[in-house]
Amino acid sequence: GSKGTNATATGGAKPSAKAATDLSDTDKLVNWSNWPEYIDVAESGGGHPSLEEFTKKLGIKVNYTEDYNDNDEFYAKVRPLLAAGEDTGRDTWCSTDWMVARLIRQGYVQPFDLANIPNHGNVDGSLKDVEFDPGRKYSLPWQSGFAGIAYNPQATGGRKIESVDQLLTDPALKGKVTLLTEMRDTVGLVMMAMGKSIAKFTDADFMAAIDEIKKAKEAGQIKGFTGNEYTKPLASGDTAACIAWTGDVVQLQADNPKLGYVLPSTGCTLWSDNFVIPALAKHKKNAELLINYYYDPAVMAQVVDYVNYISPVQGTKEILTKDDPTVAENQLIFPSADTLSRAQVFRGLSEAEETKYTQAFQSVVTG
Amino acid sequence: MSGHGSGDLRLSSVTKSFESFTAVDDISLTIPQGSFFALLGPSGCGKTTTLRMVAGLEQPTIGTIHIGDADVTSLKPYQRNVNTVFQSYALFPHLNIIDNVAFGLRQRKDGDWKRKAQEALDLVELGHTAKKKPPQLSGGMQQRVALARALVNRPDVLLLDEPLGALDLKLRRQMQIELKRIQSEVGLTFIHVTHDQEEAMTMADTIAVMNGGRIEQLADPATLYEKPASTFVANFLGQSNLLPAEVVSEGGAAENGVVTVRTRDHDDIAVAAEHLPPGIRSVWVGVRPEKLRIGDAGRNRLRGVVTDASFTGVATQYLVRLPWGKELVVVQQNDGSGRLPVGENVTLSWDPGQEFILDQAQDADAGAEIDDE
Amino acid sequence: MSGHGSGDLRLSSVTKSFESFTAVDDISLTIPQGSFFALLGPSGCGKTTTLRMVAGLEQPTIGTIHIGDADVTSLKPYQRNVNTVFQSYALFPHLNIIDNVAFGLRQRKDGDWKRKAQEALDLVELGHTAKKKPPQLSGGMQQRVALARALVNRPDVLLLDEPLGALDLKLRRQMQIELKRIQSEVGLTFIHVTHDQEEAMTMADTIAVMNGGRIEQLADPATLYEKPASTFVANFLGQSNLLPAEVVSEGGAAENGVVTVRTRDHDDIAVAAEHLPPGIRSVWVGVRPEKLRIGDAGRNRLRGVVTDASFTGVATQYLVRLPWGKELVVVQQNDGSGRLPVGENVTLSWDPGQEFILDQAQDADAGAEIDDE
Amino acid sequence: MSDAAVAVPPPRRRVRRNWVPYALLAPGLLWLVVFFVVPTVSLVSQSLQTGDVFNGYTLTWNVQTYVDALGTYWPQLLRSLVYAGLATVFTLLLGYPLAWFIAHRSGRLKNVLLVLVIAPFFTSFLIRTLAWQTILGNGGLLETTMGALHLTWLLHGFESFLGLVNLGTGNQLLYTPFAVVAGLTYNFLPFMVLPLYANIERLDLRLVEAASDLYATPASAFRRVIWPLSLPGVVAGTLLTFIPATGDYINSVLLGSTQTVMIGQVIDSQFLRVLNYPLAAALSVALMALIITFVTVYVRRAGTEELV
Amino acid sequence: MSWLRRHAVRIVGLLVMAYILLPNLVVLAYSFNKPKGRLNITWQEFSLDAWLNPCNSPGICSSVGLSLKIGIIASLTATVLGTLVAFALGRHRFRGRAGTNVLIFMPMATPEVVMGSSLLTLFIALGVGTGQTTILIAHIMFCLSFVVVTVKARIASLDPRLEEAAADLYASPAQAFRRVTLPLVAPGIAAGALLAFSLSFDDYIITNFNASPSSVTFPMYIWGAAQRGVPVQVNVIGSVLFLAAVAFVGIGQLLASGRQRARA
Ligand SMILES: Nc1ncnc2c1ncn2[C@@H]1O[C@H](COP(=O)(O)OP(=O)(O)OP(=O)(O)O)[C@@H](O)[C@H]1O
Ligand SMILES: Nc1ncnc2c1ncn2[C@@H]1O[C@H](COP(=O)(O)OP(=O)(O)OP(=O)(O)O)[C@@H](O)[C@H]1O
Ligand SMILES: NCCCCNCCCN
Ligand SMILES: [Mg+2]
Ligand SMILES: [Mg+2]
Repeated sequence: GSKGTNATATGGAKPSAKAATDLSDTDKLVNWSNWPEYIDVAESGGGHPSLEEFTKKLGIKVNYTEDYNDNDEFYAKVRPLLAAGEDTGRDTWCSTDWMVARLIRQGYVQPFDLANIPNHGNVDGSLKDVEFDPGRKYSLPWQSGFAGIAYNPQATGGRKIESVDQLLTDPALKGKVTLLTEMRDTVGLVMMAMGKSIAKFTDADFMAAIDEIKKAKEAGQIKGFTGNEYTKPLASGDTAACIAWTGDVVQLQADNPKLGYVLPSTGCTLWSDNFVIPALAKHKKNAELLINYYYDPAVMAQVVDYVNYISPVQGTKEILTKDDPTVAENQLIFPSADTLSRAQVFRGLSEAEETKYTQAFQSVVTG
Repeated sequence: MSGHGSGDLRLSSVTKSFESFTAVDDISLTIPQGSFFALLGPSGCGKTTTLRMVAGLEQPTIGTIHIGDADVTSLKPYQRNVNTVFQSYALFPHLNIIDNVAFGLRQRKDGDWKRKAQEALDLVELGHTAKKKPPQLSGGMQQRVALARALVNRPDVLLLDEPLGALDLKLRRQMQIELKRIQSEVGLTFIHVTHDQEEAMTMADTIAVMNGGRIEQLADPATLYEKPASTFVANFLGQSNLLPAEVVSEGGAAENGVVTVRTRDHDDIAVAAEHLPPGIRSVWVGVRPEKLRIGDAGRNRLRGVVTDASFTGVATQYLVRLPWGKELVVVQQNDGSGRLPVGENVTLSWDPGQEFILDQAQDADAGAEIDDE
Repeated sequence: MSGHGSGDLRLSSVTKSFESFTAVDDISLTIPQGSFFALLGPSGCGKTTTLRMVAGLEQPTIGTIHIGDADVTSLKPYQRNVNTVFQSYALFPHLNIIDNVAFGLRQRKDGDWKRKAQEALDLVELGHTAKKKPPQLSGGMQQRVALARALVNRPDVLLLDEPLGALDLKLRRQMQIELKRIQSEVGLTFIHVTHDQEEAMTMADTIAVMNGGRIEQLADPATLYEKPASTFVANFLGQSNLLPAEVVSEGGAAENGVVTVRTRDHDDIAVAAEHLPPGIRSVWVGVRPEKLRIGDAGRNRLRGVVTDASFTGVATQYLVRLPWGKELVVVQQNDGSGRLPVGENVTLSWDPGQEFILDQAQDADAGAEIDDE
Repeated sequence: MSDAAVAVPPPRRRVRRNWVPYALLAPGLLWLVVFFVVPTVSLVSQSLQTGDVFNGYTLTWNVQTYVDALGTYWPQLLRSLVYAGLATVFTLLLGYPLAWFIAHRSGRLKNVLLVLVIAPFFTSFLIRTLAWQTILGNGGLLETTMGALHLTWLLHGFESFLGLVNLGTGNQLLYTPFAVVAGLTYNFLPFMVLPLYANIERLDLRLVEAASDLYATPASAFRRVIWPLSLPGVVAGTLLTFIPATGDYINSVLLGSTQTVMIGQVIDSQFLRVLNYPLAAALSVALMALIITFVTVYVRRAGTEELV
Repeated sequence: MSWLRRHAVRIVGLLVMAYILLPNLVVLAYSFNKPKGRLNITWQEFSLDAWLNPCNSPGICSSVGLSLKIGIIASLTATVLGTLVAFALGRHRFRGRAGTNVLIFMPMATPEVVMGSSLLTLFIALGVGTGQTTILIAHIMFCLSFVVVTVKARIASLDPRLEEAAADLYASPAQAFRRVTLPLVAPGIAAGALLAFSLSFDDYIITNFNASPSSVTFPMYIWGAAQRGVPVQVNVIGSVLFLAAVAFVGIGQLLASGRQRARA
């Protein structure tokens, strides 16, 4: 409706997010929305041990909801509430970098009270000063990861798939390739394969990559664009090769060690999903205490040991080297500097760019 | 139930129009409480519509309906103490037989509904079907259930729309006797629509013959049959031989109460003077087939040839052609006398006074031909 | 249409069982080509089931059905040149009247279907309804359409399941004449199920009376009526007065062809010797109501009191109670003679030979009571 | 007397006839008006606005959006209609015998079978559709079974056939138009079977006998009697299938490929990702208009207006 | 060959039934899987673990409870409202009838994303916070049309003469409705209610827009879980619900036919 959307017609200067009366001290609760299967789960399948411990320690109950399936979808769900100046019912959630940038720009998230997060200093050095949130006033990473290439040797005839080129043109893979609906990962990988830097590119570079993807799609090479649901067909071999996120594949490898994962030599993307606190959150302080809790390397180690993504917290590796050396040695979880050098971070986009690029990318996805 | 009257049923100038079509046309009649009234008439003449207005299922376009002193014209069906046995049965398919029969009783919170309903069902010889559902019964059985469902309420007026049409002869006769018994015992007013003329004649105190939405004649069965007021009634009720004739006696003067008329064939026929409508010279002389005797025992005689004979059990029906071509129907009871072969020359005779006489201005075939809407 | 025979219809030992229930029980009969055959019997006796087997809609459990020399027992309905007028009409509600009638013709690719269907419709006086849909017609009209739809195909065998039940008397008589005309003109074989006995008697060449899945008697109408083979037939067809009596003549010896029997009241009755089944001494003497004359014109005489009189138009029906309590039904044609009042003492008489005689071992009420499945 | 007779108006009946239907409609329609019509009106208004999600929209009666939307996305729109149409035909072909079977041949099992038709809904359709991936996929149930029966050649033959008629790639079942249409067919079968069943159960089998008595073979009895009489059920079933199937895209997402994108996916992407609300709204309005037009014409042609 | 022809309907019917049920059988089979890693994607080995601990996956059972609750309330409300509308459309001629018919079809013709998002906009404009109430409102709205179409079909086949018979037997319009009309239309209403419940219980897209983090329905739960491979418990619960529905009716049927036999 026009009413809701007109309320966003603020434009210009960065608006600031409204704060609600904080009920944290009386209402021992925090509402956290996160991506599915992005947290430790007890062996027995029961609860989330790290969360239970948090509750035990601080007496704050956590309402943990896995309803963040996709940045765009989630944004579409909360934007009308935020735009209308209403509570979203959540105290924190984990958005990917570019989405955090948008949220900050639109004034939909609140700055942290760092006094409640003494552990914030534990954030990994490389993640401390990011373009969209210098000094990490609004966001702190939950997990990081790469987007690279995964393949199922069963379906590739035993061949390794190591380059974006192969993905887009190898006739043996025809109709058995999936790319991500996450524009920055998909277009990012392609641009890098075309020799461009995703930290610094032009419209023309972007559009050239789009054309490349389109060509592949029209040739019938690409089976689909997916969110997190690429895992099942990859495991079963219906997908031969795809762009995939590290943690997922590492977890799949537990079932099927033959699955391959490659960070292409031309470059891969590095991203983080970050805690933010939305406007009008009712339990801001509790959320901050929660973030602080996870910024304890021991707690983070527990999570990373399970989800197999890259920890944004210093000191995690040390703990895992002791507890679970295979994880600590995994380049995809604790990448070396060499590995990291292959990764690039997608540059921030202006609103106009974002609109234009998304439109172009989506017209390939749904064309 | 509130506001119903009890007493004579009175229709005053009742008319019912459906858009441009008038199904019932200005009917006025009074049916005394406790009498058995029959409505006869060809298909589509307005019988069902008339009943529906009495039941309250249809509003008269014009006119009023009274039961006793109470004007029930605008009462809802459920407010009238009137029940109907529908031509289409209209049994409730979701209720078993006993619940169908008990429907009205329970609606009126009759504490004794179980016993009464079972009794009514026994009455129509279907006591053993109490727990069945309507679709499990044959057509005849369903019709009897519909009868029980209406009877059990002992209404002031019971409307019966061809209530025995689906029954075979034996069963029909037996139900007729039951109906008649109930009616005289309980003193209900019955209005009965039927196309079985024998049924109407044996059961009803009064019969109304309807045609095209109007009442053609209203009388007791014998009068209706023996003194039909129109060619329509004469032909519709039983069979009639209508002979065109001219009054020949000067000024229609009677000798010994008898007047002579002359047929096309120049046969003279004597008729009772009292039967002759005054002031008319061209007449139909009507003689019922059973009044024509074969042989010359009667005073009026006509000669003819047997062209057809058909055996119907109780009687044999002959067609006899007169010299001028007219065929007469003759019925002769099979009392043991010999049957006539086709082709035989016969004399038909009857006595003056056994005829009825109608104005020749009327159509001789009215009520005898098929009459589709 | 392929493989159908033409000729006599022959049922040989046909039995039809539904699970444990035997609806038709070992029936054998031959119906000559071109004859008009009627099936009579109480509700549920297996008439419809028999027709359905002839039509091919039901498979006999045992037995065969032939048309001419061809065994059609296992032919599908659409392969038999047999058509049915269904008891429930079964008109196609989505087709208009003319398309209903033309259904069979078009199925057989008859190029002339339009004309033929219209003709058939005109025949049943419904030519003007060609474009209407079945629900727009009254019950009687629908029945006539069903008739036209079957007739128009000129099948070898036409099965009629109460085809005139919904028509009023006038219309029914007229349709009967039409049916008979078509049958004799075209030479079709008709099998007619009806509960109108008069209809069966006037129309059929041969009548089979069924009871409980079996044929009780098969004969021409007059024989059936005048010489019923069982009390069931005697009671089911028309009315019968059955008097229990004992043969008194020594050894049943006849004098002048006449044997004397004695009733319970010690009245002696003379009966035709040829009517007496051999070797039986306890008998029912049956006399039809129309054979009983009021007065002493006949040789056998009984005295009694009139207890009821009812006027049915053509005739008047009396109940006369004999001294020992038995009530006799007497029918007297209204030929103009005076009517008897209730309470009058009368003499009833008839001549020897007008009776029929049955074994007293049979139930006198068979076929007269209600007979629910 | 006749004076009195004329004065018999049946006024109360008239009045009742007028307000009763409105009273019956009121709660349901009110619900629809508030929670469907109002949002729909704002949707239409949205489709005529210009602007963007960050800077707001103004109503400019910009019809160009419609031109752009249809100009760009007509292939997806057309594809949706074709897939939904195919699925509707298949649900009908499969649903009719099933409905007949349940109505006339299942005896005491009738109610159990009816519930079996609807019960799959209780297991989320997402899981069931994912199960189709397991069945149709590489090394899936179908392939394994066919392999065990030494019928792999048949499967491959079928795949090649699908390739030839443009419903497949020629070498697989999953991720082809065939899989999408099969998924739609599967998901919407109950919507076809239930109304068909309701109709067929009421069908008077004596009419079938009458047809056969009038020389109609089973095939022509079906064509000339049974089918016309089942039309109301067929119409209700096809509407309940076709309409939602046109807007569906989950089947296409999960079982299809980039070659099977349906209009729902486009609307979804414009709404959720591109945030081009006017375009998404215009596409939605166009889709609704198209469907309503189609339904109106269809119901008219089928001549069952009163029945649906 | 003739056997085949005689049983053609039965054979095709059973095959189609198999088509309808096949995915449920797969779901059932995988409910006995014991995934080696964490994902229930490929068959590993048989185990009863998930059946013994169906609620073991966090949040799963509360989401089922919520879906059942919403499904029941929404289907009941939609059934009542829809039945009334169906009676109006099926039994009365009135001004605006054609328009009403179109209005009934429109929600079915609206893509779910559109319906979900525009409803959300409305709720925000009205200042209604999302949650169970908004989910309910949405469900009732989209179930309504399906109920109307189903019930109307049944009403169309009803013989109006039966209501007249009831009136003739002293039943006021209300009583006639309760004792005659309603029981006769009941199968249609039941079918509509069942359809509505299924639709509500199974809806994801519209629900997702109008839910809050404290109102996660079963489909929302599954959708999240499915992104990564569905936990075995989902198969268990899906199968339990499926089997329960079948058993419920199957047992009812057995009881009914037992009663019938006892009577006969
Ligand atoms: N609701 C109606 N709308 C229009 N015409 C009607 C309606 N009801 C009855 N009619 C017409 O009124 C006339 C009388 O119908 P009615 O049912 O009273 O006939 P009937 O005498 O009962 O005939 P039958 O012996 O065939 O039952 C018929 O011509 C019929 O077509
Ligand atoms: N399909 C069936 N299953 C079980 N019993 C049946 C079936 N069809 C007929 N019957 C039984 O067979 C018997 C004969 O039925 P049929 O219809 O032949 O009777 P009918 O003589 O035509 O009776 P009516 O005069 O009432 O039409 C009845 O008792 C009936 O209940
Ligand atoms: N299972 C959790 C996956 C989280 C993926 N985050 C997406 C970031 C995309 N750049
Ligand atoms: Mg009538
Ligand atoms: Mg019969």
